[in-house]
Amino acid sequence: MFTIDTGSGFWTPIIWVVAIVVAFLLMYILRMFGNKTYKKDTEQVKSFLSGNPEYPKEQMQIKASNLYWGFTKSMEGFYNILRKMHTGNASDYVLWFVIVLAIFLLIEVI
Amino acid sequence: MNVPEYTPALIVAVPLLGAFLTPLISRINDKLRNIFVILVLGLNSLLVGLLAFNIFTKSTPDSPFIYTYIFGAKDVTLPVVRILFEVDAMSIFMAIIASILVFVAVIYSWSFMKENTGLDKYYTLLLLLTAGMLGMMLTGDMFNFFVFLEITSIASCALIAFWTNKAESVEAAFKYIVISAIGALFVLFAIALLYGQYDALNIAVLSNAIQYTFLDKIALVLLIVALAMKAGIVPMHMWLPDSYGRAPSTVTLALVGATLASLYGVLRVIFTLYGNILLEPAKFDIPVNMFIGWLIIPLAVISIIVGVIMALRQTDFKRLIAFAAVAEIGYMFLAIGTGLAAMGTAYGRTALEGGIFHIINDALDVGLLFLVAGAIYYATKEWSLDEMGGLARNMKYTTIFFVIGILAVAGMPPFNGFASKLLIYESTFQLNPILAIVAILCSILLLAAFVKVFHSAFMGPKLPKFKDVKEVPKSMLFAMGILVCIIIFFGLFPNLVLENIVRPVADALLSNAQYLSMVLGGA
Amino acid sequence: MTEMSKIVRTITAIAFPFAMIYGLYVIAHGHLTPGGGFQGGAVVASACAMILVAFGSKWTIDKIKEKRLSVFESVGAIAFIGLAFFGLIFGAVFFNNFLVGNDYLFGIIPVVGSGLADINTAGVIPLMNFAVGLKVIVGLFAIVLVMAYATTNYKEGKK
Amino acid sequence: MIYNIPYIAVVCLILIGLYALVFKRNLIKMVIGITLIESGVNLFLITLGYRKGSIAPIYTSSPGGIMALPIPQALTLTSIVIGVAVLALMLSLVIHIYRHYGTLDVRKVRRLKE
Repeated sequence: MFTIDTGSGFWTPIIWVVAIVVAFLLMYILRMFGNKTYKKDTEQVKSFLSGNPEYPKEQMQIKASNLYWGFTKSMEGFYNILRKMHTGNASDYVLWFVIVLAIFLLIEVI
Repeated sequence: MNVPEYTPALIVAVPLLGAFLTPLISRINDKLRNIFVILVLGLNSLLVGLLAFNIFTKSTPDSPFIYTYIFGAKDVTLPVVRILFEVDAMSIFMAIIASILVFVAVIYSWSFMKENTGLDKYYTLLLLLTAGMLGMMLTGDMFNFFVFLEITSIASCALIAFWTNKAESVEAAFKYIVISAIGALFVLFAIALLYGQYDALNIAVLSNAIQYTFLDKIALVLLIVALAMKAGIVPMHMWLPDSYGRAPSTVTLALVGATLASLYGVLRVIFTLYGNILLEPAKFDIPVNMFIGWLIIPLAVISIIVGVIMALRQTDFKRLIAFAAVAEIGYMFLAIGTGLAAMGTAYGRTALEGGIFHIINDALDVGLLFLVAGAIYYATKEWSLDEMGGLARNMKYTTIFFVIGILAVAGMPPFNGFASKLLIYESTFQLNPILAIVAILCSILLLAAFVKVFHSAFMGPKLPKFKDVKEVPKSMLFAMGILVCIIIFFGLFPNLVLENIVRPVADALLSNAQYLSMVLGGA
Repeated sequence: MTEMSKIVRTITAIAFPFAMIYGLYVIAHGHLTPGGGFQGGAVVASACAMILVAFGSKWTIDKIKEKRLSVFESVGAIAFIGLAFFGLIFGAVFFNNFLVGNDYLFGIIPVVGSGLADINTAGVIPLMNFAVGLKVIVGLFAIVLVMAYATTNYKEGKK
Repeated sequence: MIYNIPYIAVVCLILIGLYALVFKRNLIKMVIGITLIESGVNLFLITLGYRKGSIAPIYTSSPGGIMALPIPQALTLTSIVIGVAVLALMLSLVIHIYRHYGTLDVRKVRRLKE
């Protein structure tokens, strides 16, 4: 009922569910050992920025465009090809269809 | 349990009747109209469910059950020239997906579309779209397939342009109609090529007669490429992010169904229409199935890679999900191609099962993500991820649904996406290890793309401009909840689904001789 | 669109009834001769479009409301689907031609062989032609009307 | 040879339509291109149903002799009806695009890219 047999392996979600429940229990237990001296609404809660002033909250949020900056920068060449491909021009969409059709026809007929 | 023999006809006719009654009921009362549409689609889902139950219980691995319904005649002589529906496990499996998606979409639209005008047309088009999709899936006639394909694309195009006051929506709709008109015309051209040779339009009759001549090869290529374009495979996928990204979320959900209907067309063409050729390669000197399979696999791999890589750098919420959907479609095509290239082996069959299982998983997961995107738009009126932040503090349930959705779509255990992707990984590894490695790597990158969404939309400090954002209304939460329940069920009991639904579907696809004898001989 | 010259308007007023009658004839004889609901409907709709061009969109929109047209469109479509459902109810098969064989409405079975046509034949097919004809007339006219409306609005907005 | 001319016309129409779609910049011309492809396919269907020396398939008061196949004609008719719907939809979208963008140049109607 639970296990699927893939021919070369198997997969049982129940093991994972048990593992996740155990992980959550562990997390809860660790949380119980938390620092008792923590108090809300005091100096403790404020973030420490080496004495620099804290920016307003809107500027603290990392924007989505900056999030994988390193990855996109290192793959720039690949992304440039893709950017040239996605022109947004309806004619090009049709052109791609014609190209794929032509390639398929050539391969298939030969 | 038996259902009346006219159930397949009702499945298409009930939404059609509902579609034309909607404008009239809309004149009485708006709420009445919403209830009416939900009732119509509920009845339809019930009919689909009953028929599915009937077919799945009657099918055995050796002889899949096929339901044939002939329009307009009491005696069933001469099925060759009749319009008929041929419903096997594959058709009804896709019909289940389509009816779940549309039913959820219509519940969701109760609140989501409330502020729009012209809702009678919206509901009419949505019901027409349903009728078109279901017709594509159930029909047994190639020309009818074309007609329903066009109905689907016209209705969905009009729905994409539903927000006509937004320039991008109209632009996306124009691109979509250009692409679908071309695709459908080439499908018609291929059908005409087949008709000219064999003087028949019925899928079973054609499949029985097909010789794989020169013209048949051209028709096969035209059908596969045109339908693959409508299914959104790279490099013919560019319309998909445009139209998915700019349509209302409910429409996107229905569009997922329409895209999968085109995928169904590819499966039907390969495994039934050309089944005599491709399923029994021993008849030919060259292995034709390997040929077609290895034509499809590179496109599928490119789809996966491009879809995932493009998803990583998107900043528009729905475009990101749309590129993820392109990648998911790539996985399905990868499974189909592997199943075709390795026809007759055990892992080829496993790949096909994985692909079929992935169709329903993808529809549910991607659909759920689009609904979450719609919920965020409803609450904040914002598409761009750059503008969002800290929404988890205001929208608890939506966040939970989103987390479940991204884990499922990226194939994290123990959700349903993993079960089907595991089947695909293991079978493609036996065909060629590189394919499996690419598939797994891209799955990880997909998770990374969604982690970015999760971080920038839900995490972070509470932004002052979203101070008054509230949780979305109950009907929208309920609609998302339905999908989440099905996802969790499929994730926890994958074998139940695999044994009872996916295996009969694979049997139905692979046993072409049974299909022919049931349709031609039994009638 | 503004209205055209007086000559055009007069000729349109004369030609309109003929085009209309011809279209309705094509619809009514759809089961006997080439033609049918769509073709006849297209003829009538083009006659209506001629009115729109000659008399200007403003005049036409004042006379005919697009909302009323959409009701007729629904009625045509419902009649078509409804006839199909009647086939299910009376003849046990969807789209069954349940009227053939009775003696009153379009029920006569013609003699086999080539001969003069009898209009009182073919069962539900003429009824379906009427339904489709209604839907096509109203649908096509509504499309043209909406397009004319959209272009007028644009010009007014620009001024 | 003379009976192959319609097929050559079909191929020509489809190629001209594709040419218009790919290389013409005006949206209306693209719509015309789609219509040309559609005409090509319709012509192909009609040609398939023709037999040498056949008459129109109208049964009443026919002079006798062989008739052309009626099924491709019915298919063509359906295809034309669908074509009208697609054409109307495309043209109304073009009107809307012109309203929003103020141009019909396909290279400028691309706010959605990448």
